[in-house]
Amino acid sequence: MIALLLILIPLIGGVAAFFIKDEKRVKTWSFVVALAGLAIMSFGLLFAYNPDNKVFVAEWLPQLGSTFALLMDGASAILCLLTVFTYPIIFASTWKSKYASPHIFYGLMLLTQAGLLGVFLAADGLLFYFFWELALIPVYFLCSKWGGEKRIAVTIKFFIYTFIGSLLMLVGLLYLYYQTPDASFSMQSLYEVKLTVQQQAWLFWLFFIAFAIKMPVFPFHTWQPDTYEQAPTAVTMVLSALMVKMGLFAVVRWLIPLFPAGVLMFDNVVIGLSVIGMIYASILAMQQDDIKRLIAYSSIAHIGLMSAALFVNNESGLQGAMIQFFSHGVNVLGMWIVIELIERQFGTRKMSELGGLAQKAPALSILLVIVALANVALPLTNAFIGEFLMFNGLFKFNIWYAAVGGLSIILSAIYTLRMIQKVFYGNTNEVTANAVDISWFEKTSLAVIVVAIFVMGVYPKPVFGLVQETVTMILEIFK
Amino acid sequence: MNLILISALWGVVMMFSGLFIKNRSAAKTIAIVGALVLLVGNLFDLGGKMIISSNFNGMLLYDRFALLFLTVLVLALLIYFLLSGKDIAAVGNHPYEYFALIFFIMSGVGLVALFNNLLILFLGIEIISIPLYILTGADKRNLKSNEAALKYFLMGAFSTGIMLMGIAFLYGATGSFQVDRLNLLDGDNFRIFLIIGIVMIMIAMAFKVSAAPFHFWTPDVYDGAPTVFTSFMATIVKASVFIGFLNLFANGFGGMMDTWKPSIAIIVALTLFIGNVTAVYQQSVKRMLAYSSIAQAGFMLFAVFAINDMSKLGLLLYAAAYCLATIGIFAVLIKMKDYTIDGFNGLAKKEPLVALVLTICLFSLAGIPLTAGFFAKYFVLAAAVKTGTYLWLVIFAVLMAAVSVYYYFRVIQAMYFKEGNGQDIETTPVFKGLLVTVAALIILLGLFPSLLLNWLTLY
Amino acid sequence: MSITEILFWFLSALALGGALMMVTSKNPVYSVLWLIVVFFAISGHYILLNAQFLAIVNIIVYAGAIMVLFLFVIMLMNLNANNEPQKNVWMKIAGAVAGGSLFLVFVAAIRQTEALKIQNVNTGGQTGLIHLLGKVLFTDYVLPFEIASILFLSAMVGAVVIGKKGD
Amino acid sequence: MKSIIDIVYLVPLFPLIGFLINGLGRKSLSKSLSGIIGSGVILASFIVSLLIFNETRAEGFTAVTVDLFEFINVAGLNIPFAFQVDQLSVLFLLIITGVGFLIHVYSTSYMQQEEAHHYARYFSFLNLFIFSMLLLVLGANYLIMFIGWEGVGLCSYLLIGYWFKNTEYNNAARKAFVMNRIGDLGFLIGLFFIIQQFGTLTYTEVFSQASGASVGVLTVITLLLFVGATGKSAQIPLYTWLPDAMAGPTPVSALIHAATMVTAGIYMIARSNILYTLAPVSQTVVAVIGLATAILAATIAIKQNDIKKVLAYSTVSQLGYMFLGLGVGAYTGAVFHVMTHAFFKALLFLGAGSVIHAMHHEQDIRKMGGLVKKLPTTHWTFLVGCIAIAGIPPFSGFFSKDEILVNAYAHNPILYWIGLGGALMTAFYMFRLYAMTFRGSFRGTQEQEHHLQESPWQMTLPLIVLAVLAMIAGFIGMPEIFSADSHLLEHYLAPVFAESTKLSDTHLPDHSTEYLLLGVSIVLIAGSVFYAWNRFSKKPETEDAVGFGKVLANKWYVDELYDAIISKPLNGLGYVFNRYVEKSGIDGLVNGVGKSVQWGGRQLRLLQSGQVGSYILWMVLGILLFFVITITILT
Amino acid sequence: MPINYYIILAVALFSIGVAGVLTRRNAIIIFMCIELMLNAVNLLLVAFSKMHYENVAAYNPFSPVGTDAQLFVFFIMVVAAAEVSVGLAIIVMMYRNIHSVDVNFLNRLKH
Repeated sequence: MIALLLILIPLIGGVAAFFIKDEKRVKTWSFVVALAGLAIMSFGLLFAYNPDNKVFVAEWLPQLGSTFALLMDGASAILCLLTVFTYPIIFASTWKSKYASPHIFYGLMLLTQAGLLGVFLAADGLLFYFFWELALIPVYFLCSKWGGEKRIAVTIKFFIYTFIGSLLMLVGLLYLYYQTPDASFSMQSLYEVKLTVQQQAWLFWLFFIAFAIKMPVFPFHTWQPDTYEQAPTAVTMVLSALMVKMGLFAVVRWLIPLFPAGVLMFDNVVIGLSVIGMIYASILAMQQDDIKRLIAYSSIAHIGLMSAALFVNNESGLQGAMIQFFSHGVNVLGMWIVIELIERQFGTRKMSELGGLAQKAPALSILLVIVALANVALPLTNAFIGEFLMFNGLFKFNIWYAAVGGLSIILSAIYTLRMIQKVFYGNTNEVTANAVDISWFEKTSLAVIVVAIFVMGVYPKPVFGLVQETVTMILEIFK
Repeated sequence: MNLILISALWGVVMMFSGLFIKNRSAAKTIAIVGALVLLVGNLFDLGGKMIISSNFNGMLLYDRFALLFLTVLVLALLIYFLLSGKDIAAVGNHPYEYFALIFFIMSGVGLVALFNNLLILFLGIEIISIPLYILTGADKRNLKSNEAALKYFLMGAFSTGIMLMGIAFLYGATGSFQVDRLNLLDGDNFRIFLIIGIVMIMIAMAFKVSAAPFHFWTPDVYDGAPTVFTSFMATIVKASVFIGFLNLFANGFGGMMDTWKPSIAIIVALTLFIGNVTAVYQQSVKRMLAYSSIAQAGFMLFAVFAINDMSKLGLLLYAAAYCLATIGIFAVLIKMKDYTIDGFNGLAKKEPLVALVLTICLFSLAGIPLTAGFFAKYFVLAAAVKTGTYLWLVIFAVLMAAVSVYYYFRVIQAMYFKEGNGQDIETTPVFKGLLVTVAALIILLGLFPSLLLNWLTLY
Repeated sequence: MSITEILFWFLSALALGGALMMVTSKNPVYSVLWLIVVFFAISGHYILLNAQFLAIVNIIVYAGAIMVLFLFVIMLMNLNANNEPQKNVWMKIAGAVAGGSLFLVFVAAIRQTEALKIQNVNTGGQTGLIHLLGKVLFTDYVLPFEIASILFLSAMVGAVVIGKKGD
Repeated sequence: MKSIIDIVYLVPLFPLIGFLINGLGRKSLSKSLSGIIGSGVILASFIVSLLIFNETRAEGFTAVTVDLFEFINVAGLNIPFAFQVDQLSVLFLLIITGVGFLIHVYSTSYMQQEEAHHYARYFSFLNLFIFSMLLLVLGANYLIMFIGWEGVGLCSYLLIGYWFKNTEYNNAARKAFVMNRIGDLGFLIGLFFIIQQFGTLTYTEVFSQASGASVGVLTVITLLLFVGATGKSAQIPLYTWLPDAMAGPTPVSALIHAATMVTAGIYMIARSNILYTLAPVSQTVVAVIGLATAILAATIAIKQNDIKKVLAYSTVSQLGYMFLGLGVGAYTGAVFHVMTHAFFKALLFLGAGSVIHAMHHEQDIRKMGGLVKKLPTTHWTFLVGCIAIAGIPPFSGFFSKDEILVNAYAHNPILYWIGLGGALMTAFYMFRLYAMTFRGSFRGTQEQEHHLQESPWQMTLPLIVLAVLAMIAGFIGMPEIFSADSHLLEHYLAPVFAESTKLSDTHLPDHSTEYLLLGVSIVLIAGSVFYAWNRFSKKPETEDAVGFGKVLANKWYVDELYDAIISKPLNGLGYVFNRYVEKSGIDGLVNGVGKSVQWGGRQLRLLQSGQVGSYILWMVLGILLFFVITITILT
Repeated sequence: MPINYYIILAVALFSIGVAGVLTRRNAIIIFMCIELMLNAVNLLLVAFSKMHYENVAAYNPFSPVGTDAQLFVFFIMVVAAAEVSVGLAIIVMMYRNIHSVDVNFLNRLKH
């Protein structure tokens, strides 16, 4: 029931938002809706985390053997939590941002949330595909309408790129469907399909390419920096904090359980690509002048680590990856908020044009420094736990992957500190001369993130407990 | 049978009312009434209550699928009349005749859907084609319209020749024109006749559904013909030919798929490729839609390619989705002066509702989930996948679908994201209401295709 | 060589020759006349295959009605002179080659099966006689017959819509 | 058992609280208040540490582990958040909190001219550093140590870049952090090896299983850990950040870059002594690297003219000695030297700070001189420091350094002689520094001269305390030769190094040799001190160095080398990636697909020539094609 | 008379028709060529009807086998007539507008 509510609230709220023309009111409304989602989720986790709340099934397309089935297991729970946690913060931190025809904007944002939650919860192949696309379409409009000057071309590229991927996945899904004994799309019967190794080999790629584009894994990543750069920052937050998790999550819930043999066959390829991606993206991040692009590349690097860890097929790596789902979401969200604040105030994201903010906006700088340090996975921040476990898992898989991938730790320090220095340290210039510090509203939203960062960094136990079931499920498969 | 009779009769009615009623606008009303009557009659068909229930010793075959398909087409016709009836009357000096011709075509559609004898198929197709030549040329002063008509006529006649040659060879092989008897050969030594026959008929049908490499007439004719009639041709007529195609190959040649499956596969691939890739560069929306209709034909051909239970569902759903979306888009397009894509710039600001409906229609054509188009594509692809072979074709098809997104979205981009103040479209509330209904139907089918499909299994 | 065989060869030669002349002759009027010759030859074949009724109909409808209509139109546009500018030669060659190769493909396909050679069509038999055809036409084929009427109706309407002057 | 040790968590907790108060209350707190809070919390934890130390002095006291809460417990790997209290950690507690407290007090006046909220920021950072350092030494497993390890790195980054307006300083800070990160990576991978080998990170469990592990693995582990140590403790090849780190405020240099943080590496190796004892190869590596660093840094120090730079290099070289000690198995000696070094080097830095303070942030010793009269307290405390570091008995430096050298001799005489050479250089450059600063005549500007005055008590008091310590601290580690078990420290630390001492077969040279060595070293050192004192108080070298001296003055051009072989290539690579691989390569491919489709569209539409003839021709060709296909398929 | 001869004759006529369609530019001639193709089909159908009749005539000389083909021919003629009426009407309309029946002038619609 909780699962259903999670999807319904933003869905209805989003549709309703279309009819609230007044800016203030629609902002409040969507903020309230987001909070409602958060409330439901936290209630579910704290008091009602039991099977009949985690599962929901309803009739949908009997002819196709597809039902409206939702399942909230460890991995999806953590991501649902992330989603509902992120949205209020996004709305709060972009409270001051102005958007033309806000009711559409916020409506679409909420619809995106519905789509995302659907993806994280769907326990039926076709339903999953449905939400997979539905999450994309509002984003398409958000980016193309409210984005930067190159938005249209960039967005259509992003859309078609991901669309190709998902269509390939659809073909694979269809093929699987016809292999099921009871001609059903339900997760269980798909899991039970017996496939030969050859079948798994090519089906694996049909699915993986879709997910790899979404994550994105090197070399399918080129849409991502442009899109992040062009999209309005509020949307970029959704994209990089939540949407990339779709791909990772899909790997956990669909790819690995469906094609264990395929995974074992290609784990080296995937991990190899991911590790290359980590280094490659980190080196590129060092070259960027636009903060958004920098974060985009750094996020590619982090995603690379996660995708690698998902394929190492040992508990440490999986646990790390899953806790990192949450941590990365929170941290990168914090980054985007800071960027949003900077861009809104100075109208530029070029590091070369900024500088000396630390004198003018100490609060902002302190919060950024903390978030940035979480981004470089400093101990006692949330990211450290995840990265430690992931690297450990990677190490268990193959020492050299860990060694090479480890270089990204150093590189991340280099580019992150470079960013901090160029933006916040040094002397002010004409752009930043009369900068003002951030309002309490933004301060609180950042503070929430900082708190989350430390709480998870110091006491990650609950999260481990949450994702454990998924991890064991996956390890069972490989037994 | 009701449908064939009524439409023929109503055609006559229209003719004569044209003699007696001078008021042009009445034509639309009469036609709409006719469409309604047609619908009722067809529903009686579905219920098995016919004026003449004989199948003329096996010349017709009333199977539920075909009848339901006809229902969809008649509904499409009704919507078409409602949305564009005024524009039909406005094409030239003979409003009543145009409607009459359309009704005659509907009787041909009925024949093509229900035939069980090659003669009926032949006659049906001719009844569809000959009035279409006229309608194409209906805008007599317009050279483009003339040209389109002549091209269409010449090539159509040529394809008729091909088809007849095919039928002749089939007869030579089997000594019968009955579709269900085409499988039993009169001695195996005639096998070669059968093959020649199949190939030639396949080509003739491919021509009619504008599949590559026999599609060349389509862009020119669709572009040249008066836009209202383009809409009609591209939707109802094309769909009807498809069901003829499907029935013929399912009932007639189902037994010897291996002889024609490769060829159809190639046709599908070519059609998808040429249709989609050529559409990418078009500047005129009308012509782009012509190419897109080729591309869509490529998808519908999957139903013929993979003959199984799924393909019938698929074709049915596809026809519905495709007709709805295309009619909707054309209905708006007709009302515009400037057909170029730039002509759509900023339409969303001027006519938000119309823009929204157009977007939904385009989504449906592109096969985005939540619209009927998705399930349409889903079913036909599923049918192909179910055969277990030719998976490369399916993958190629989805890649092409991705290409199609590009050119469909160009219109959306123009409407929503490009600068410009959209050209003015004279729209009535009724018109808008109808558009919304179309959009609603598309979404509804996109959520619950069973609403339509259940009818196949119902009583 | 029986009389029928001689007739067959003669008619076939006539038909083919006529067809070729029809295609090649510059002047449209000649083409029409050659086409009529072809029709006559084909009617002859019909008689050989004792489809007497069709033979007559062929003469009346085609040679009689249709071709005359053609002639009218041509006269009306006075295209009598060979004023048709030549298509570029490559197009011509391509067309000829395409037609020829089509023929070859057919022949090749048919020649494969030896069995066909022994399928004879001799003279004699009742099939083509009018009473038989009539009976079948108005019983089994009544539906097509009626449909044909609709076809004509629509053709008529169409001709009016297109041909009517003054708009 | 209920004991004071159970509240050990208070030790790091106080500084954390101090950090939070000062950090959050930056705006509101007054300078004096934040100063008091900042130093108060450290004092508090110092007192607690003393109490704990009292417990641990009991004979037969064994290490106690205090579990706080479950930190990471997945994949069969259980890492509790626990503290381990034993002699080693407690000793470091005392050093850190004690010296830390003095330096805090010193800072209260040194940083006076800062604005209030920056002042508070300074103290919060300082507290945070103490907190991390305490975590580092208190942790009961390598992960907690790693947390502190990176934490101190962060604090040093923050404090070096404390004056963030100055780009130079920021670069120095970044350099420090990145270089530490390089080391940390090695450390981390070392941890993974340990996990793989022992399935745990808890010291007690690891060490108990250590003897079971193969030497190869242990060597790899210890070497990787040592990589971490080179980063943190500024050894070759990762030492270059430390001299730059002098950009930070002088008390910071005293606390972090002399007394505490840089000794983390020594602590780590002393902590895992058993592993190193079992891996002789790594021990040798440690010793060699340490000695090399000691010499290299000493040579550079000879030609430096920035007062803090000289001290920085001397720190590097002293750290080198400590590693030499560790390498030759003289763990006690190394720790002993850590302690004494903490005293006198902190003293020297604070003294230098006092000088700089007096000279209005003039750091170049060529512009100083003759400060004896003006800054008496500073002067004699500084002198004590110099004597101590130079290793003249009975000051502390002598004992600790001597212990290391003697053990080195026992291990291999060559090490000893080289080490002695280093010691001579130390004495030389320290007194060069001393002489040029305090002796001779004042070489600064006029107004500098008549602003000169002794610093306030907050600054001089710590100097005096440290000076006393630097003088007497040596006596807790007197060599056995003077009187039996006079080496209190050794007894105190014995339980920690018990295992290693059992294994190691190093027998010290007999007393006669040792006396001889002592004598030699004392004479030589005295000589070099005397020489340096005379020479530089008579004619201080004010002109720039030339010839070989220039090379030394430019630190052997190591920075330039690193820049050439690491930074530049990396940036070049990045440029290539960004410019070509990404844009033209991968993205070019992606866009290329789209472009080719458009191009295809443009070409294909030309088929649509508009000519009926060609259309029909295509149809006929199609017919032929399909005939051929079908018939070929069927035959 | 072997059926092959008839088939080949018919096919030959058909191909000539096709070639004519391809080679000529005059719309009317093209149309006539199409008529020729139809006639070829008619001939073929009649021949086939005869053939099938022969196969059964041996034991049933009065069987109606083959009638359907001849009726089909009849219908083809009907349709052809209809087509001609419409087709010529279109050609005439064309001629009225551009005073030519040359199909090469039909090139306003392309690409």
